[in-house]
Amino acid sequence: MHEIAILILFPLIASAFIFFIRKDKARNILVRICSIVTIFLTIYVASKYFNKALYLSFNNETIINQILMFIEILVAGYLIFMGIKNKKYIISIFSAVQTFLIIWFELTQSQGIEIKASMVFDKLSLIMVLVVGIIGSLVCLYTVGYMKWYHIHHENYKERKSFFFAVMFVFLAAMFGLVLSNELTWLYFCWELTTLCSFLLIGYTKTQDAIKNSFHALTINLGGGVCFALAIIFIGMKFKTLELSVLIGMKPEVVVLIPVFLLAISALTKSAQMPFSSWLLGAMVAPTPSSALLHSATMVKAGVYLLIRLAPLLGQSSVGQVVTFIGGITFLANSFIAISQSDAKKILAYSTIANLGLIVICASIGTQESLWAAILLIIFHAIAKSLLFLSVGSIEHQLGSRNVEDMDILLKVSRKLSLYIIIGIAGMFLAPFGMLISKWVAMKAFIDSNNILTVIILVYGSAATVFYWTKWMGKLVSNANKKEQVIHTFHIDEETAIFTQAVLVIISCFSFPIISKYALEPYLATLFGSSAVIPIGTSDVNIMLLMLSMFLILPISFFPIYKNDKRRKALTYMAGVNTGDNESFNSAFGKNREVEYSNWYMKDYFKSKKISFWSNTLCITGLCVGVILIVLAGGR
Amino acid sequence: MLILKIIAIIIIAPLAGGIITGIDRVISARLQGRKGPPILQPFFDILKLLEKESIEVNTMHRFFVYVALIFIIFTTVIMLLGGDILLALFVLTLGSIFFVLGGYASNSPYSNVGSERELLQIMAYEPMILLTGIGLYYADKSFFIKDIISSSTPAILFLPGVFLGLIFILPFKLRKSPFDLSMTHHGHQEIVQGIKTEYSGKDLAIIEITEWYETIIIFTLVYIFFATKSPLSHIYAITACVFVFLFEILLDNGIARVKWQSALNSAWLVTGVLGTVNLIVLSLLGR
Amino acid sequence: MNFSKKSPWILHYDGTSCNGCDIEVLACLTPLYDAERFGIVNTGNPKHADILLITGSVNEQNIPVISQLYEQMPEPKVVIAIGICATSGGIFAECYNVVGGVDKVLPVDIYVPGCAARPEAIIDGIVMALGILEEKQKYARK
Amino acid sequence: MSFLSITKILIKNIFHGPYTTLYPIEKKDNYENTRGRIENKISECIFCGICERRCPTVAIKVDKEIHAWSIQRFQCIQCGYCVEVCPKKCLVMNSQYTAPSTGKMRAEYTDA
Amino acid sequence: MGQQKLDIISPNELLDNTMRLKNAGYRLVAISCTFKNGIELTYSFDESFELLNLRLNIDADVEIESISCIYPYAFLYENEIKELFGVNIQNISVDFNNNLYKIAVKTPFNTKEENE
Amino acid sequence: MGNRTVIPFGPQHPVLPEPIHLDLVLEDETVIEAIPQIGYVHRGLEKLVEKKDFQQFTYVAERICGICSFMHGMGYCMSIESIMDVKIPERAEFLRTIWAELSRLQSHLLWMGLLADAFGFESLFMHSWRLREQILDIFELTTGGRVIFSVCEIGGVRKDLNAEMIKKISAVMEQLEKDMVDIANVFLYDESVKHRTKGVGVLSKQAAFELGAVGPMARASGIHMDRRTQGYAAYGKLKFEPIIEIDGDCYARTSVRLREIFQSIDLIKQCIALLPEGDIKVKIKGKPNGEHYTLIEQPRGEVLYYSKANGTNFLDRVRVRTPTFANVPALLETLKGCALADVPILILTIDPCISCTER
Ligand code: NFV
Ligand code: SF4
Ligand code: SF4
Ligand code: SF4
Repeated sequence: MHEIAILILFPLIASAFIFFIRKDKARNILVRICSIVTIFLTIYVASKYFNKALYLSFNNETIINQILMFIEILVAGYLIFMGIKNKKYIISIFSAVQTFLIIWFELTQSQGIEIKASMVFDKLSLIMVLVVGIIGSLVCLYTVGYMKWYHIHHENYKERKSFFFAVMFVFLAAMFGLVLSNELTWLYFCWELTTLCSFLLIGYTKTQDAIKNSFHALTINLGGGVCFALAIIFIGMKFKTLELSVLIGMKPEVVVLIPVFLLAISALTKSAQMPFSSWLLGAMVAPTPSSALLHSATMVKAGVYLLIRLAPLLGQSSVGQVVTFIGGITFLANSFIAISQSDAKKILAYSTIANLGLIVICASIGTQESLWAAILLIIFHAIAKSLLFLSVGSIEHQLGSRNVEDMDILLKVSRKLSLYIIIGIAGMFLAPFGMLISKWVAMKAFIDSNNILTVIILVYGSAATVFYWTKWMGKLVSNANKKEQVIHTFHIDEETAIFTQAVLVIISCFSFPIISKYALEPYLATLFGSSAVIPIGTSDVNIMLLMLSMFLILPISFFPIYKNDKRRKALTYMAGVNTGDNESFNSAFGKNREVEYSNWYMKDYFKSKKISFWSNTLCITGLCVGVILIVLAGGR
Repeated sequence: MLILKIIAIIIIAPLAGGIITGIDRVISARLQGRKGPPILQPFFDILKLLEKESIEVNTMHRFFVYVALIFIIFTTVIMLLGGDILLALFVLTLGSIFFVLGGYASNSPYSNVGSERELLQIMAYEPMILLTGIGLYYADKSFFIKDIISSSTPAILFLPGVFLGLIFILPFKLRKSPFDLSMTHHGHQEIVQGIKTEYSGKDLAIIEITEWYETIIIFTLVYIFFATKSPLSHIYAITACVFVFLFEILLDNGIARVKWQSALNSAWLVTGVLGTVNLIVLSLLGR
Repeated sequence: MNFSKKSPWILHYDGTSCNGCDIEVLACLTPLYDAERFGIVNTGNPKHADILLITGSVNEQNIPVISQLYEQMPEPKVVIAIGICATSGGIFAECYNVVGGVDKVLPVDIYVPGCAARPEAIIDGIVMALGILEEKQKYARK
Repeated sequence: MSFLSITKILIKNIFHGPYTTLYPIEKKDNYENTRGRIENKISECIFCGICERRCPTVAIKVDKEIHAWSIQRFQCIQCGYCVEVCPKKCLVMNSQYTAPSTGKMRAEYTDA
Repeated sequence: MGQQKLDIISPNELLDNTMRLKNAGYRLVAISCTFKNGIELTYSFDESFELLNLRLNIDADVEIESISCIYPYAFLYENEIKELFGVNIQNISVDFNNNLYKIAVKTPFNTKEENE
Repeated sequence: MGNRTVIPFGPQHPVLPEPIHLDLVLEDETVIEAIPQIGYVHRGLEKLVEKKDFQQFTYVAERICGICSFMHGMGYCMSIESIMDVKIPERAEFLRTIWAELSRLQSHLLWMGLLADAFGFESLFMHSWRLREQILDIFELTTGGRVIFSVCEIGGVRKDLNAEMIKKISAVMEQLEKDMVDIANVFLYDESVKHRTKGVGVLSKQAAFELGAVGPMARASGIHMDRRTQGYAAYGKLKFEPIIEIDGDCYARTSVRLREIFQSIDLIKQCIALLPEGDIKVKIKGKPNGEHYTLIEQPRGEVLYYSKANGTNFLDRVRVRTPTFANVPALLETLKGCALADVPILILTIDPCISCTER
C-alpha cells in the first residue's frame, strides 16, 4: 500500500472507529491518538517525497472508480431524500443532475481515456497537505476539550459528539484526497464529500436556523458541484483526458476557456466569493471547531487551490479578468462590512471572505510574483485564522459571550488566552508578520502587471483591515478591571492546540524565506520555466526578521524596567469628578454613574446591507459579462 | 561606518524636528499677532518634562509609547539611509498603531475616544501614503530611495497628482488643523488631549519626540519627490519643503477643524481621484 | 540647570468665581499680554500642568474637584489663587454656600489680589511662581 | 464662497509685527482713574470707623485708642466706597495695583 | 416700565389661570419666591412687553401643583425654589429632588431667625 | 443595549470657560442624551441682602458676573430708583447707555473668540480678543476698572466723561468698525466656518417659544423680543431696530450677534452725539419701601430684577432671573442627537454664563 494511500485512508478508518465508540472517555483518547498519528503521518509523507515530485497511478484503477461511483450514488440518494423531506427541491434536482451526468459519463464516454497519473504530489500539494494535516489534526485535538463544555453550556442541543468527530475525520480524508488527486473525477468526488461534511456539521445543532443555513450552504455548494460535473464532461468529451495537469498544459485559447470558466465558478462558490458568500456567514452557527477547520482554514482553501492550479490559463484570458474583478469587489466590500460587526465570529467570517478575495485576485492575475503571494497568503491565513477561531471559542467559554465589547476584561480573566489571541490578530495584519509580507508582494505584483484598479482596491481594503483589527486589539489590550467573573477551566486540549498554533504562526513568519526557497521557487520554476527568485530584496527580508525578533525581545526586556521604576498611582482624568475607582464618576442627580467605552461601528457610514447588495449585483453582472464573452468567442 | 550613520541619524533627526516645531510655533504666534515663544521652547518643554515626577494610571500603557518610538526611529533610519520606501511606510503605520493601542491601554474616557479618532485618521490617510510609495516605485522602477533620488528626472514630473494628494493629507500626520481631530498642539480640544491625556512626565516627552521624528519623515517624503542626481535639484527640494511647511502653518491658522465624516470623505475622495488618475495616466504612457 | 522655570504649563480651573478673573486669565494669552513668550501654555489637563490657577472662592461642590485636580498633578507643582475671592472669599465670604478662599482646601503658594486681577498682576504672580517651582524642583531632586 | 478668507488679516498681522507690550520691560501706563490701592493720609484721619462699617468686605480695621488704621489689601475689592464715605476725605485710591505675594499681610498705618 | 399688574390668587386656581395665559400667548418670565412671614410665590408672565404677575401667599407645608406640564421649562425654576425655599411642589417633570445645586445648608432661604 | 460610550463632560474642561457638568451618552460620536449638573458656581448671593444694606448691595449685584457686570449694577439701581421713584438726570441716563452698549460690545467679542476657539480656529480667537482689549482700555480710561467697574450707583453714576475721553471713544469706535468688517466676513462667509455652524443645533420659532428662549437665541429663531425697544435709560431717544434672523441655527445666532455689534457701535455714536450737559447724580434721601419688577436687555437676553423693600436699610428680597437660566432648556433640547464635535459649539451658541445662571 503506497504511503499516499495510507495517508488518505487512515482518517477514514479512524472516523469509522470513532463513530462506533459511544463512551466519552475512550473516544476522547482515540481521537487524541488519531490526531497525533495524522500529524506524524503528514510530516513523514512530506519529508519522504520532499524533493522529488511524484506522479503516481494505481493498478487497480477501475475498482477504485467503481467504489467511488457507488459511494456517489449513496450520497446522492441521501441528499435527494433530505431535499424532498425538507421540501428543498432545488437540492434534489442539483444532486440528481450532477450524479446522473457523472455516472452517464463514467459508463459511456470514459472507456477510451487512459490516465497516466491519477495522483500528483508536487510542491503545492506538499504545502496543502502539510496545512491540512497539521491544522486539521490540531483542530480535532482542540475539539476534544471544546466539546466537553459545549453541551454543558447548551443543554438544548442533542448530544452527538461521536458523529461530530467522525465527520471531522472524514472531512480530513476528503481534503487529503482533493489536494492530491490529479484525476478530475477523483477531485470531483472529494469536492462533493467536503460539501456533504460541511452540510452535516452546520446542521449539527439541529436548531431551526442551523438547518436553514445548512441547506442554504448545501444549495450553493451543489450548484458549484454541477458546474464541476459539466466541466469534467466537456473536458472528457472534447479533449479525451481527465487529468488536471494535462488541462493546465494546454494553450489558453477559446475552447479551453469554457471548462476553465466552469471550474472557476465552482471554485468561487467553494471559497465563498461575493455572489455566493452568504453561506459562509450562515455557517458561523456551527460549533467553533467546525468553523475553524472547514470555514476558514481548509475547506474554503480548496476553491482557491483549484484556481492556483488553473492560474497559467487564467493569466491572460478574459476569464482571469472576470475572476480578478470578482475577487477585488469581494475583498473591498467585505473589509468595509467587517468594520460594522460586533460579533467576533462574524468579524472573522467577513475577514476570511475578504482575504480569500485577495488570494483569488493574486491567483487569477497569474504572474509569478502574484502566485508566490497567493500561496504564502494561503499558508499564513490558514494558520492565523484557525488560531483566532479556536481562541474565540475558548473566550466564549471563559466570558460567556462572543461580543468584542466584553473582551476588555480578558486580560484579567486569563492572561494566556489574551496573549494567544493578540498573536493571532497581530499575525493577520501587523508589519513583520506573514500576511503583510504577502500583501506587500501582492501589491508589487499588481503594479508590475499594470492592473492599477486592483492596486487601488488593495490599498483601500488594507486601510479598512487596519481599522477593524486594531479596534479589536485595542479592546483586548485595555485591561478594564474585572466585575465579579466566574473563572472557567482552560482545558489542556484546548490550550495545547492553541499554543502550538500560536508557535506555528511565529515560526511561519520567521521561516518564510526558507519556505520560499525550498517550496515556492521550485514549484514556480516548474510552472514558469524561468528560475523564480524571491520578490523581496534580501535586505528587506533581514529587516523584517530583525523586526520580528524585536517583537519578541521587547516585551521581555521591559519587565526589568518595570520592576525598579516605582511610580505614584494617579486617578484617570475624568474632568475632575472621578469617584476614585477609575470606573465611575459622580454625575447629575447626585448618583454615581459607570463609565462605558465602546468601539466605533460606523453602522450608518458603511451600511452593510447596501454594500453587500451593490457588490452582489456587480459580481453577478461580472459573471454574466464573462459568460457572454465566452459565448461570443466560442461562436466565432 | 553604517553604525555611525545610524547613530548620527538617531540624534540629529529629533533636533531638526524640534527646531522645525519651534519655528512653527513662532510663525503661528506672529500670524496671530503675538510675539511667540523662543525658538528653542520645544526643547525646554522636553527637558522640563524629563525632570518631572513620573506618575502612572496603570502599568501597561507606557510600554506602547516606547515601542511606538522605537518603530518610528526605525522608519526614519530606513528612509534616511535610502532603504525601501514601502517597508518604511509599513513600519510607520505599525508605529502609529502601537501609539493608538497605548490610548486604549490607558483605559480612560478621553484617551479611548482619542484613540478611536486617531484610528479613523489612520484609515483616512493610509491609502494615500501607500499610493505615494507605489507611485514612486512605478515612476522609478525601484523601491529603494537611493535609486529614486538618483534617477535622472525628478519624480514630481511623473507624479503630480500623487504629490498633491500627499499635500492634502499632510495635516493628518502633522496634527494640524483642519484634520487635527484627535490631538492638537493648542490645548482647546473637545476631547482634552486625546491619547496624550493620561501620559505625563517622561512618557509625554517621548510622545513629543516621536512627533518630531514624524515631522522629519514627512518632509523626507516631500523631499524625495524633487531630488535627482544633480545637486541643483536638492535646492529645489529644500525650497519645496519650506513652501509646504509655510503652507501647512497657514492652513493651521486659517481653517476651522472639520468633523470626522467630512475628514474621511475628503481624504478618500482626493486619494481616489488624484491617485488613480495619475497612476492610470502613467500606465498609459507605457512606463 | 533645571528647566521648570523655562516652560511652566498652567491648568486653569474656575471654582465659584464671577468669571471676571477667568477672563483676565484668558486675556493673558491674547496678543496684548501674550503669556506664551514665557513658554506658558494653557493645557486643560492636570497631568501635563505644573501650575494650578484657581479663580474664585470655593463652594461645597467644588472641594472634591479641586483636591482631585491637585492630586493628579505631578510634582513639582504650584498653586496660585487669583482674585480676592480666591484669596479670602472676597465679597461672598458670608454666603451660606461659600467655604472661603482656596487656602481652606489646598496649600496656596501665591496670592494675586485684585477684584478682577489685572493681567499684569497675573503675569507677575506666575513669574514669582517660577522661582518657587525651581526651589521645589531642587528640593525634590535631593 | 470664500476659502482661507482670514489670510488678509494674518498677512496684516505679520507685517504689523506683534502687538504684545513686553510687560516686564515696558510697562503700560495706568490712567489716573485706574482703581489701585487705598492710601490713608493718616494725619488727617479722625479714626471715626465709618469706613470700617461701610466696607463691603470688612477689610478695614480702625482702633481709636492707639490711633491705628489698618487695611487687609488681600480683601479689599477696590470698590472705592470707603473713599466716598470718609468724612475727612483722607482716604485716596491711587492707580498702582497691589503686587501679588506669598503671604496675606495687612498694611498698618499708625498716627504717632 | 409698563404698569405692574399683580393679582392675588389661591393655590388651586393656579393651574387653570396658567392654562388661560398660555393659550393667550403669554410667556412665563420667572417664578420668584420671597420668605417674609410665610412664603409668597409670584408667577410673572409677559406678552408683547406687558408684565402680568400672579401672587400666592402660602405657608411652608402647603402643596403646590407644578406647572411644568404647561410650560415645559418651568422645571428649572421649581427645582430651584424647592431646593432653596423648601416649598414642596408636586410632580415636576424633571425632578432633581434637591440635587440641582447640591448645597450643604438645608433650604437656606427660609431660616430667617438667626439674621437680626 | 447596543454599544454606548458614557463620558463625563466635566466641570474642568479645556473648552469650557466655566464649570458645568454634562453626562454625555454617545453612540459612535452622536450624542444620545446629555444630562446637566450645575451648582459649581452657586454662591447664594441673594441671601446677602440681609447682611448688606441697599447701598452696599450695588457692589454685590455687580459681582454676579464679570462679563455682564455693569448691566447688573444698572438694573439693580434702576429697580431701587423705581421703588423710590427717583428720576436720575438726563446725562446719567446717556452715560449709563454708553457703558451698557460698550459692555454688550465686549461681551459679544468675547463670545466670538470662544466660539472660534471651540471649532479649532485659534487665530480668530486671538484676533477678536485683541479687538476686545481696546474696549477694556476705554473702560479703564473712563471708569478705572477693566472688568468690574463700580461706577453705577442709586441715583446716577459716579464718574463723568470729559471731552478727551469722548474723542478717544469715537476714535476707537471708528477703528473697530473697520476691523469688524474683516472678522464678520470670515465668520459669515468662510467655507470651513460655515461648514461647522450651518444647520447645527436648529431651534424653530415654535420650539424657541415653547422652551422660553430669550435674547439672541430667540431673535435668531424669529421671535421679536428686545427689551431695549421699551425705551428704558436713554434708549427711548435712540433710533434702532431689533435684529431678527429666521432659520435659528448656530449660523443665524452668529450673524445676530455680529450685527448687534455693529448696532451697538452705531448706538454709542448716537449717544455721544446726543450727550446733554448737566450733573451726573442726584442725592437720594430716605429708605426704599415697596416692590418693583425691572426688565432690561443683557447681552445674552432679557433679565428680571425683582426687589422688595420694607422701609428699612435692609431689603427683604432681591431676585435676579438671568437670561442663561432661561436658555438652559433650549440648550438641552439642541444637544440631543448632535455630534460630539458639535457639543462645545452648541454649549457656546447660547453664550452660557454659568456665574449668571447660578448666582
Ligand atoms: N446670563 C447671563 Fe449674564 C448676561 N448677559 C446676565 O444677566 O452673563 Ni455673565
Ligand atoms: S475677585 Fe472679583 S472679579 Fe474675581 S471672581 Fe471674585 S468677585 Fe469676580
Ligand atoms: S472714615 Fe476717614 S476719618 Fe473716619 S476712620 Fe475712616 S479714614 Fe479715618
Ligand atoms: S475700597 Fe472698598 S473694599 Fe477696599 S477698603 Fe475701601 S470700602 Fe473696603
